[in-house]
Amino acid sequence: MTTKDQSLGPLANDGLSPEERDLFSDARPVPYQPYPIEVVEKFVNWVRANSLFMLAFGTGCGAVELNPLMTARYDAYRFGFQPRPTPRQASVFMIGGYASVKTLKRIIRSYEQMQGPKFVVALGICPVNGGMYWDSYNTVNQFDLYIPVDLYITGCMPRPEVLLAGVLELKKKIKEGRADGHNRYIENLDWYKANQKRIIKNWDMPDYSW
Amino acid sequence: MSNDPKSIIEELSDHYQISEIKEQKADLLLLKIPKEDAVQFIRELRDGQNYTHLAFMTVIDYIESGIFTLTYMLHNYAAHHNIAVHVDIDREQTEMESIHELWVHAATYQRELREMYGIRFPGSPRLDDDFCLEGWDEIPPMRREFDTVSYSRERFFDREGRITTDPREHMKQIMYPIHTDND
Amino acid sequence: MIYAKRRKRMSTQEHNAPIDLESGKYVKIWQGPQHPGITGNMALELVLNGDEVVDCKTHVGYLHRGFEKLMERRTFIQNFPIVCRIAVPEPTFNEYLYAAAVEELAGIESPQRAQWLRTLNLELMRLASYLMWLGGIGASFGQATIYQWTVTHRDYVLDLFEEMTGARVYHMYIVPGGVRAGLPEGFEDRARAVLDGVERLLNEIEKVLFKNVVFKARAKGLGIISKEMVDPYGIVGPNARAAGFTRDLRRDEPYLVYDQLDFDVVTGTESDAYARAKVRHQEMREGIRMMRQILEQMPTDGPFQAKMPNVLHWEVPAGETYVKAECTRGEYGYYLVTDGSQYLRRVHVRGPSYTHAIAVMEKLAVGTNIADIAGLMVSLHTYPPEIER
Amino acid sequence: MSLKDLISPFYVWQRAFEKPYTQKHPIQERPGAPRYRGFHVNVLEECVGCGTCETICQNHAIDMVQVEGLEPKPGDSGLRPKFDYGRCCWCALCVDICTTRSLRMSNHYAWITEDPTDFNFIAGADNMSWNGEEYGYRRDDDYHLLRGERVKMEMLAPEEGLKSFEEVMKGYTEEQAKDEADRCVECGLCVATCPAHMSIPDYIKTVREGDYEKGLRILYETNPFSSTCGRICTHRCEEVCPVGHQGEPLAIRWLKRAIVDRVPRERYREILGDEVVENGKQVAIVGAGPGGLSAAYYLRRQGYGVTVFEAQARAGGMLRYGVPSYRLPDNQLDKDIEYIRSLGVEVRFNTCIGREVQFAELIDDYDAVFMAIGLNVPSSLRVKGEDHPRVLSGLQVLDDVASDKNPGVGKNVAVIGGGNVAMDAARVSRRMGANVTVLYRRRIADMPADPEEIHESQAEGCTFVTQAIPVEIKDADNPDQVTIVWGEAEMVADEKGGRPRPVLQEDRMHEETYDCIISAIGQGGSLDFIPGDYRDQIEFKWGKFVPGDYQQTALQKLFVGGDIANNTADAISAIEDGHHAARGIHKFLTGELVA
Repeated sequence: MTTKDQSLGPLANDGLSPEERDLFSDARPVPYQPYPIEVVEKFVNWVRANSLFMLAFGTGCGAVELNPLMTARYDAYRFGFQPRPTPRQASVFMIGGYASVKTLKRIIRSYEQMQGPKFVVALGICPVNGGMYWDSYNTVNQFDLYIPVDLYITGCMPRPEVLLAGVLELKKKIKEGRADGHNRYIENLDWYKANQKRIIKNWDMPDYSW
Repeated sequence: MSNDPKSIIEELSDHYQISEIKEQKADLLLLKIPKEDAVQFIRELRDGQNYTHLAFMTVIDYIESGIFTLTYMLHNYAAHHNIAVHVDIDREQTEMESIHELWVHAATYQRELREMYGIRFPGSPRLDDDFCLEGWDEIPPMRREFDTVSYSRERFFDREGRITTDPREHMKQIMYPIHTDND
Repeated sequence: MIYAKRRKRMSTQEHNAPIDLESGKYVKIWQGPQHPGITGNMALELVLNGDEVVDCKTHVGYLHRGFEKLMERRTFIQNFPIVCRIAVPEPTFNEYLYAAAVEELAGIESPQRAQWLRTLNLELMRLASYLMWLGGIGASFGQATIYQWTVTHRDYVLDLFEEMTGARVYHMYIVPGGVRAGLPEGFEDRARAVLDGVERLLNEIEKVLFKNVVFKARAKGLGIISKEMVDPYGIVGPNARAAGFTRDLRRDEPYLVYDQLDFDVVTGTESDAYARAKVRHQEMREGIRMMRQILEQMPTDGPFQAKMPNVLHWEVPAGETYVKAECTRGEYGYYLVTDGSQYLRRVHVRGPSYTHAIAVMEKLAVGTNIADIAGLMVSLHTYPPEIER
Repeated sequence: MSLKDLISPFYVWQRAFEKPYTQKHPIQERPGAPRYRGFHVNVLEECVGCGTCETICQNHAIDMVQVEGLEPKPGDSGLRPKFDYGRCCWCALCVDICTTRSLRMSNHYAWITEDPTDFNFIAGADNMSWNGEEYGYRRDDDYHLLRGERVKMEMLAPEEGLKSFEEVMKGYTEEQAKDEADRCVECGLCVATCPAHMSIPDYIKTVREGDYEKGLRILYETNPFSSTCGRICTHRCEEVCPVGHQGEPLAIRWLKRAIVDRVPRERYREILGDEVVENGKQVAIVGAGPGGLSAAYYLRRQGYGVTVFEAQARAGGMLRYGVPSYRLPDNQLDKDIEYIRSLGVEVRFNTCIGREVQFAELIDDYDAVFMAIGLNVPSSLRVKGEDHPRVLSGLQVLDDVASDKNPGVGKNVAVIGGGNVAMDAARVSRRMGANVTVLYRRRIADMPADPEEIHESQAEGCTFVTQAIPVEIKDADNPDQVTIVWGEAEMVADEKGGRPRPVLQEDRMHEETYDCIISAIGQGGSLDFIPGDYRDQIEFKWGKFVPGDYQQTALQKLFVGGDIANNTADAISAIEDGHHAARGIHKFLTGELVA
């Protein structure tokens, strides 16, 4: 990754036409700053960890096991984990397996619209090293080149039990203050953007979807 | 009207140049028809012979002979019989008459073939809209000359750190290194 | 009566009026791909006049992995694990069809016991898939309880799969040549218990959903498929049966052991979302009936795998075939072309969602209330991954 | 709308009083089903590292890697599969295809990590929590991706076989050969074990494809005695064939024969494309057996002038005089030899070193000498009275038969030994109409002869008496007969961990009388023709040469090989010695090899 360079100017938004450019913000996102008092930060993290809102976006086949996870038998609600329909309300993004290039574009937009600090959990094998679709012309092989991932759960499919275990693991990570994917993304925004733009040919959206 | 597929074909043979007839199994007949007559022939099957259901249409890439073979899979619900109509078209000047007026969903198939193989179907609705791909600027991916592995490796990168060893080579190097280094 | 009136009142759009987006009368909104009211990962581009949809364009391809390309460069055995990924909630049909097509071209006949096991596997899959769908239609009309129930019962069916095949979702059980294993000890009893549970659930759903005034009000008269539409749009399966066509491949062109089973082809007359739901609801009962017969009649010993060539360099003779089966959504087909090498020349997977989710959806959406789009879509029972493959 | 419709949904409340669906501790309560396809386990000791799992994996999720403490050895590449759980889809094809069934799956399924590079592990070697798990997916006993049964070869019925010296094994038909070749998994473990390191998977592939000409070219890269080896090779390759773990190994030897049988001798030159361009250097070869002629072939191909000195009247060495023609018909041996000679190899028959030609002459007159004189002195039984005139040597019997002489074995024969020569002598005697008893010190399983040989001998009616140790040979009442005293033996485990030793039980002695006793317990060599001053420069052990790299001796011009210079004493080793010496001589004469 490139060095953390915050002295860069506003975002170029050069995928947009000049008229459109006025409609979108070109401000750079700012990393999350922990509270100066450690106890407060710890408390806030504890709160965060116990109300995780997942974005309801089934990006791939992994989504099929999210249904049982959210319903009566496994009931993830009791662990403080529930789906939300819009990124504005969500803090966890479960990447459901493979991401096609077309979906990746939507993932980026959805991810950027989520409120920070936000966490990404990658399900299955495909985000790790391409999985089943390692030779496909339309799915990415290493998801963490485009979006920072906090946790990987292997399996094809990962079962609801292990998804649940993953949620608990994520909670633990958040409580310990180690879930820093959000900040990694912002601090290395240019690196991520370069990776994203290399494979998304028709980049017709702002560089950061506020 | 006879329901027997063979007599149907015999009857139609008077008007159309049907070739390469093959009965794959009791309920599937394969045949080939020249490009010019194809749509008329399919219309005849649909309207005259009760082959009212288009199961799918697709194409087979015979890169070595430079042709695309279109397949229209028609089904007769009454006779429970399928006919696969093959049509050869040129692989470079790929154009085919559209059948979206016969079946609405054919337009979707034609969109897909346009995107995946680069076959043009003039008049077909939304033909040039993106279907599955977005911003694709290579040769159409389903054509056989497109190499998906190297494309994936160049574009999406395999994760590093994997090495494999061939058992035969490995044993050779350790167990009998000097026994093969010549002629 | 009341339902029809409501629909009539709604439409203010003049027939065939040109849609001028600049006029300010219309608004264009996207439903999906990130939207709770969409089946799977696809998108609808809707143009609204008030809350009435006047134009609908579908956008697919978010799940495109290029299966047909990938399958062309894998050997015949290597394709076996990959095909089931084509339709995520209903993988088994892919496994069966691929196996059946390869067996046909290679001249292999799978043993009787394998046929029974395959039938059982397919019917269990149908049940699981319908349960998921039933939850979906409940949830999309605001009946979330149904969703909780059915997904849980589906999970019990998945438990059976786990025992039988070794996996919950991607079973990879039906392999060219036969199946991978027989039934585990005591499976029949556990299966019967699950079936009993589902049957009880279906009775409850009859009361809770199908008699529910809300569901009736919203689903009746929604998305009517006229009889004339069925063939030009290539509509198959329960969607066609709800329109009064008694078409079912299991009866019309029996495969596996369906000719030895006693079942009825369920049809409807109204051809609206309600009728489609009703048809599927009834088909689940038929499926349970079938599975009970299978568990009763199935041979319990004998080979379940045909003699196979070495799969590592398996060359299937040149040929071409189309094999189809009745999946939950209708005619599911595999079109295989081989050229005598170790690889496929071409495979085309024909999924019923291909037309249901695109051509049919685009047609039916027009004139519908925006709030009913989700319900309409679910009522057509579509799986985006099988469209894009 | 009716009132009923309004009330009906409230039926849901009925469920309020039932046991909830929710599982209290799903993570702990729900292990995978007994058949669950969870994470991989591998039994390292059973795995042979054939890499078939890697071949079948459509996701390229498996790498074969070295594992600390595991070295390649015959039948085991020493590599073990390493899994990438960023690729694996748990289809378990690797488990199904695993030749040894060492690869399995546990029913564990939970692995969560922050680092995507973590998902790589060597099943069985890395310390994973699921190692040794009892449950999980195994290949069903009735489910096979590989066929364990060999295609049966047509053979002469034993009663028919006894009537003549006609070849017993009939060879595969084209169909059968393809079917058998189809079983190969192309792992290549056999290549290391084959003394000649033949490209076995490659030529098996040509059988599958029906391209016998290509097959012949591959065979001749490493073995100019393919017709011979296709019949009588000791096929150590088959012992390590991983498919054998599922039943019978591939019939590699017979597939080799299937190729050669289908190419007429006249077309060899054209197919192999051997062109000789003389390079002016001369090499002498002593012994026209498989070793000598193999060296002659490879040297000739490189343009060397080759002169072979053979003490007998015909070429072939032990193949000619030691292997009966029902196993190796003369015309098949001739097929191989003729081709080698047709390249311009000169053979001087009835020329014995030390008699017609002196060793020193060879060393002085030629640029290099390859010596493959074989073993032709029968080993002694080391029992009292073994020089009895009715004690024949196995080699002599075979030699006589090969030269159309009557060895005069009589009607009642005892054969002592358990090797191939013993079997051959026994079967030859059967064909002479004798009743044959085979006496062997150890058990049948310990016999060094090929299992097929043993099996066929039994089928042809030879009686096997095992754990029988000869003690004394003495005159019988009839001067044309001989009496043997032998004692039963008990197998006693060896303290040093070697194979069990037979120990004579003195209280259980037997005395039997036969028309003759054929002693076939091994052979030694004779090196008397080497003059003393040369002798001092060369290393010997147990009466054999001890060659260095490339079969070279300390006497730089002298290369040695074959039975006289190795411990395996079989045709294929001799062939490789010859080939290897040819490599060495070429290197030596081009200055590449400096001893």
